Amino acid sequence: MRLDPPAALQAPTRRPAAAPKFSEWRAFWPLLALALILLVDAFISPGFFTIRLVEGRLYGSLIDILYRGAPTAVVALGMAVVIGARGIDLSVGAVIAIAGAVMTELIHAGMSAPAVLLATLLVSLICGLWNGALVALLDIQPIIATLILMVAGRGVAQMIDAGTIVTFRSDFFSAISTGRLGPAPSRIVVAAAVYALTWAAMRRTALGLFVESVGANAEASRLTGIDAKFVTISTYLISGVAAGIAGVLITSDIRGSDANNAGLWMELDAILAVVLGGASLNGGRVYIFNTLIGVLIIQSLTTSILVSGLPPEYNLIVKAIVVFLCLLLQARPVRQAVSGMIWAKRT
Amino acid sequence: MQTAKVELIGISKNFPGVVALDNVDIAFQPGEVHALLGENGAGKSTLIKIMTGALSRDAGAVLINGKPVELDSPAAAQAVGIGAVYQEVNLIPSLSVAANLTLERQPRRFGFISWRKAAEDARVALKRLDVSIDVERPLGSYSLAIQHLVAIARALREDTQVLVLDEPTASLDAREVERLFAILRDLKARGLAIVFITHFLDQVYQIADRITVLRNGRRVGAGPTSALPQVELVSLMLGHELQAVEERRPPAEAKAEGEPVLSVKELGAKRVMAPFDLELRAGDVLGLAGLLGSGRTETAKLVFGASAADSGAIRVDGKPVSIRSPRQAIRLGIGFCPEDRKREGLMLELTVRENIILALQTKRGWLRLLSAAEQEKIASDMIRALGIATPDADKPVGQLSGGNQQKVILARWLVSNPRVLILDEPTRGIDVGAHAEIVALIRRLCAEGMALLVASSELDEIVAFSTRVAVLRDRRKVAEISGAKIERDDIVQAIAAP
Amino acid sequence: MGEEDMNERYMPLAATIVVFLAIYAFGAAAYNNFLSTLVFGDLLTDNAFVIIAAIGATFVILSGGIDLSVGSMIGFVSVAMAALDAQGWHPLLSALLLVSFGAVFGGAMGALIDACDIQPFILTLAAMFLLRGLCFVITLDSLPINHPFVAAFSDWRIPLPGDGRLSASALLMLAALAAGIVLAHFTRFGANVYAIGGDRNSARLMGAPIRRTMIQVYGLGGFYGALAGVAYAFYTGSGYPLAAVGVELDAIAAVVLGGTLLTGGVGYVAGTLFGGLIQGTIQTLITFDGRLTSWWTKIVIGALLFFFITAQRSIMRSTALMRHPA
Amino acid sequence: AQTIGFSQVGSESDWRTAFSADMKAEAEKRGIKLQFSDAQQKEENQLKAVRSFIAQKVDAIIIAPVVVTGWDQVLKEAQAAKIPVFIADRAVESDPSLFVTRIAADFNLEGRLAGAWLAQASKGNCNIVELQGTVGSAPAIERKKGFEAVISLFPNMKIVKSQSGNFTTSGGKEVMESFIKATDGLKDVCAVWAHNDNMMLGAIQAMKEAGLKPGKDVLTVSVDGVPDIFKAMLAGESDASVELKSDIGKYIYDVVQGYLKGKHDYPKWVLIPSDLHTPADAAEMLKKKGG
Ligand SMILES: Nc1ncnc2c1ncn2[C@@H]1O[C@H](COP(=O)(O)OP(=O)(O)OP(=O)(O)O)[C@@H](O)[C@H]1O
Ligand SMILES: Nc1ncnc2c1ncn2[C@@H]1O[C@H](COP(=O)(O)OP(=O)(O)OP(=O)(O)O)[C@@H](O)[C@H]1O
Ligand SMILES: [Mg+2]
Ligand SMILES: [Mg+2]
Repeated sequence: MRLDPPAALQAPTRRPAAAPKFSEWRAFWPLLALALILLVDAFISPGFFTIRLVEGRLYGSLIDILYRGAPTAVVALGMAVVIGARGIDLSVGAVIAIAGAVMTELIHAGMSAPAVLLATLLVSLICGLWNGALVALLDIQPIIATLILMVAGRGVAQMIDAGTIVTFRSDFFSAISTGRLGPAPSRIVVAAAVYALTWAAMRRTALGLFVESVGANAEASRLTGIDAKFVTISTYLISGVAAGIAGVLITSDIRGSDANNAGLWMELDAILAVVLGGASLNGGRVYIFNTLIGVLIIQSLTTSILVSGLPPEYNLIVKAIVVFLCLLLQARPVRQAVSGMIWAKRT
Repeated sequence: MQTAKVELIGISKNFPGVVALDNVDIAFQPGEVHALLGENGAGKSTLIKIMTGALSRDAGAVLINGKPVELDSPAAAQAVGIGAVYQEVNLIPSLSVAANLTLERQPRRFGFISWRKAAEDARVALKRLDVSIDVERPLGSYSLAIQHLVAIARALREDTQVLVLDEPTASLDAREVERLFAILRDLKARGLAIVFITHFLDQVYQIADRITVLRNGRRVGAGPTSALPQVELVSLMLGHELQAVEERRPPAEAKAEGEPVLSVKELGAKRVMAPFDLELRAGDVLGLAGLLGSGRTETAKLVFGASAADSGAIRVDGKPVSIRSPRQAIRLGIGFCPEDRKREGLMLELTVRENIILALQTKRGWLRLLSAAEQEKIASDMIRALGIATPDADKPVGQLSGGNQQKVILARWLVSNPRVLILDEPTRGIDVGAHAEIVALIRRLCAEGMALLVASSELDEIVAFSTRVAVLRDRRKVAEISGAKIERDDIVQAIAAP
Repeated sequence: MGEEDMNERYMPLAATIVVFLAIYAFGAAAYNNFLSTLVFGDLLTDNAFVIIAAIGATFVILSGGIDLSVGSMIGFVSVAMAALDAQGWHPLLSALLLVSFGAVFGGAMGALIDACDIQPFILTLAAMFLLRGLCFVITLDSLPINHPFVAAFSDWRIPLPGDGRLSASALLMLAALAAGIVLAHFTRFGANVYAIGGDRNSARLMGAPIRRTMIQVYGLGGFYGALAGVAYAFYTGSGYPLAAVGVELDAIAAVVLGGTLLTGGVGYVAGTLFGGLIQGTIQTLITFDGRLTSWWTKIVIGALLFFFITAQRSIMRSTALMRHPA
Repeated sequence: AQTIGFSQVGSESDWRTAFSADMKAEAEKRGIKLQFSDAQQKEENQLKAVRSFIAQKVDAIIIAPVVVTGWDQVLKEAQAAKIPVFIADRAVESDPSLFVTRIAADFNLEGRLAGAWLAQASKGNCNIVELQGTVGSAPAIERKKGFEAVISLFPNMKIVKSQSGNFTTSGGKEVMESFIKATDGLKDVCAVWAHNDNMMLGAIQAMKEAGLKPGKDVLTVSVDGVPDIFKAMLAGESDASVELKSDIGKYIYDVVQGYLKGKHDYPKWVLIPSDLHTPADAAEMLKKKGG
């Protein structure tokens, strides 16, 4: 079908308003927050930015941030997708514990490492399916639907481990987590691969568009022919598998499954990262790169606190204040004031 | 009654990338209906949002009775007697009708709300508009038109001195419009200043005393209605003369022939729609006419599978099919452009481009994403073809003006190129220029072999493009008029017949 | 027809009550001594502080927001009560101070949420960290509250037939509930909360005072949170920096089990009482059973939560079907 | 048969789980009907559990409290219902007449033992990094106090870095990694002191990954005596751990059953001994723990 633009319908021309400024670039404000935190580090800990090669491996606090942030980054990415479709997944911490327990038990059962990995991811996929089914098929509100697995899942993990920390030896899993690929810690490589894959799924297929569409307006999406249930379930599947991968990383890291503590309260950090990256919990947008920035903000904060020598009873207060400042920095009135100042200086 | 005169002086408003208003002066006198006209995106809604405290302005002043006032919230505007009905229904669907009507002015006893009295007040307020509905049901359970009437009833509170109505008649049919106008005349006589935005020029001449025309955010003309003949008005709005509107007859309706693309037998749902039959051939435009609540929207939704039918059979190309969800309908080549764009049509956070390609993309499935270049092209083609006023295709659609949003939904379904297209109130809120073009478009689509089912409250429009008209009354199809016989009066008669 | 629709609006509430009665009946049938005023009185007493917090959370959720700081607020208030007690303050005086603090703190959160357009989930998460952090700054140990008034408060009770009793905590909770019901359903503030939760932008355009209501809602949430903290401090006679970790989730679950929609605008304050009692009854049942290991306890809690939510939904669905056969 | 209600803290650590399992096994052995309740680390759940026990009219109640405070009211209710209450593990701060006795080890003593061992091993010259338990938890507070009480006697011993590893292996590992960076590879650090073995196991991994030799370059001392720490000792990576016995069911039931039989003269604290283990007896301990 061709539509010739009739003269009467030419888009009206207007005097263009001021060109958009750099500060409207979405990643600007989260990046600014990250930069500020790192700047403070430069003062409190002089060696913070040194990166050396130790035994062929990159070594330094900055690498630690990436390295320690990897599991959270993976979980937060899955969370970003769920939130994009206007959901939320509180169960990721429990799924991490389940993945760790399953993995450990299977290693002890003598299964080959790649098979263990596959089976573990399959179990976390099933966890995601459970969440997705509750939300999409039974129509239970996401917070509550995933709260069920949050509570029960950790119990399941403990049951699998019989309540103890089960340790194991596995070169394969050590390589995945604490090993290195070239000079880069393999965890960072794993996280990067997960990001690349998710980016491809979200931006190189229409899934991302459908997720955002369902998040923005589920009823309109249904009327546009989107299978909203399928889309919703697939977001929880992605989040489940992401948590499973994080579970593998965390469990491999300590070479043991700690069902009580693995991934405890990780869901809050993940949600925090997504929001610090600028996304709205009301859905409609999945920001992949920005989520990573959010994770780096949180992790560099944690690492800075550890490096700074602050007594631990102040950890939470510092975290609260920094999060709060990041939020303020991203709040519209403050943004306008700040960019107004920058603008005024430049003109 | 104390009456107020509202003056807006030098109002400017910028949005990122758009100058919505540029130094606009306007004054609203008591005892006058003042029509605010202009193309889609001209800045009408923005102007009244500034005047009612819903938006902040970048420059200019608002004066009431000569005194500057700072209206920083709608509550502040209401406090000085400005009542408004905005373009989109801005009420709360989850609350009861009574709660909506009485919000912030609930009758209280000893400081506590008396809900019984509130319901009573609500019934009285609705009675003025001739609406009698159960005021304790949630507002969202009523049709868009009823919701609009409730919004109007809400704005008509006793202490209102300035009444602002942004396209109040867009979803009303002739009977309701008459009723509303009678009330407006009464209010005018009592000295209210009334601001009235519409795209129906005949309504302007029926009711307005004075006209102001906006174009591209500037005031381009103003004066008493009597001094502005329609042709002049239109060219003021558009910036040039409207091309001669084509003859108001569908092209040789003989085109519609062959096997029906879509045929519906005894389709119905209890309490919603009595079973009905429909047939659509390639080249057909079947108009759905009826009064408010007669079941036009429900008919459309049943055919599209958006509401569940409990009886009946549908055939596509003669083959029996089952349509139980919009997805299935779309797979069979049916498209549906809903009436309530805010709730059922748009993804407000998504960009214009994404909103436009969405239906086409769902048709292709999630694996075969349209490339960025294809998306760009489709979107910019449609933006040009329908004259969607937006600085670029990557603007969130929520930032477009109402009429332009409507065009985006139309564009979405046009690019998906269905064989059967169902349009529910397709021209709601669309300006004169675009209106003529959309009517022409419907006729062209039908000439190209698409089958259309169009529900509309505008009889003239239905007459202009339909090859056949189905008339509905009380959730039942009561007549079908076809061929050269389609005349406005026939339809009116069929609607009115007992 | 009007009456029928009225009933329909109360359906979620009715379903919650039915589910609660069912589980209670199950407990009575399965365990000795379960059906006694003692157990029922304890149920009210032991869950009083969670339910008080949940009433505040109901308002916040009805307004379309969420408050994750209540657990920390309870912890903070209990610790501050204990610290002030050590300074020789009368518990009622410190309670008054802290409840006002809660209201002001909540109000400030509401103001920020509205003025800076920060998402409530995240702002209250930061507040949760902050309040918990403040607990640690005050003390790392758990501190007793030695003032005799606290002991007298816990000892005071209305005896019920049987060996049960209605404690002062339970009465405080019931009073807080009654106040909540009146506020929600019979004041303009309450109506505005529902309106904002239904559609904030529309509510603004309808002239509802958004800023003020947001401040009031979160202020009320903070007030109830702090009141829950006072109840907790009286209940345990002490302050403990790790007290009530995760209670925000219990409170939210109570609200949702009570039939309130997390998306805002729909629900009843009274439902929250039953939501809270359902959670409490689950706990009691598990203790009465006494055979579950730690992990089975978690699994069973999750399973029962699932069971309740689906039971509540199917009750609602089937009655809706009976009314409007498809 | 006797019915005994037992309110357990939760299942937050290996040690706790082993304790719960031992209580159940021992009860079965003795023909006791144990009503077990897991409080998920929440005091309010424990209060609910105790009230349920009272309503169920059990013969005795054992509480392993989450916190020391807040018990007066329920203890009074139990007393009114004539049910004797025994406290296990952590202490309670309340009127001693409200419970029969406490059967427990001494966290403070554990800290002192660890400090004393370290003072001896380092000859009173040592810069220490500390991995604390969960902020605000009783063992973390008491172990820290005990440890500091000892090292304060030695002018050349001091804690140079201290952070919380939340009693978890991964927490211990992460904190240790940052300590290694902050002290430039543990330069001038002579020992790591962790409030539990799990954190120490994480710290050992971190040190190994940074190319350090735990147990040789740096001394390690921790608390709990879990099997894995003995394995680490055998591998030469750990130096000392203070055992916190988990098979304490027998101590507890002896007292409870003794009391129910009429022996009422128990002291208010029946101490369960703690002792320190080193690589010297690691193999033996490992065998005993069945690891
Ligand atoms: N919130 C917003 N953000 C950005 N741009 C906006 C916003 N609201 C309106 N605009 C822009 O301002 C211009 C004027 O819009 P307005 O809604 O006032 O038009 P209108 O005259 O009411 O049109 P219509 O007849 O279609 O309702 C449009 O170009 C629109 O895209
Ligand atoms: N005058 C009225 N009185 C009571 N209810 C009405 C009235 N008008 C419409 N309704 C309600 O509107 C609902 C929708 O009807 P429907 O949308 O199918 O009709 P329609 O012909 O498309 O009308 P509309 O012009 O509102 O789109 C019905 O459920 C009915 O309850
Ligand atoms: Mg408009
Ligand atoms: Mg309609």
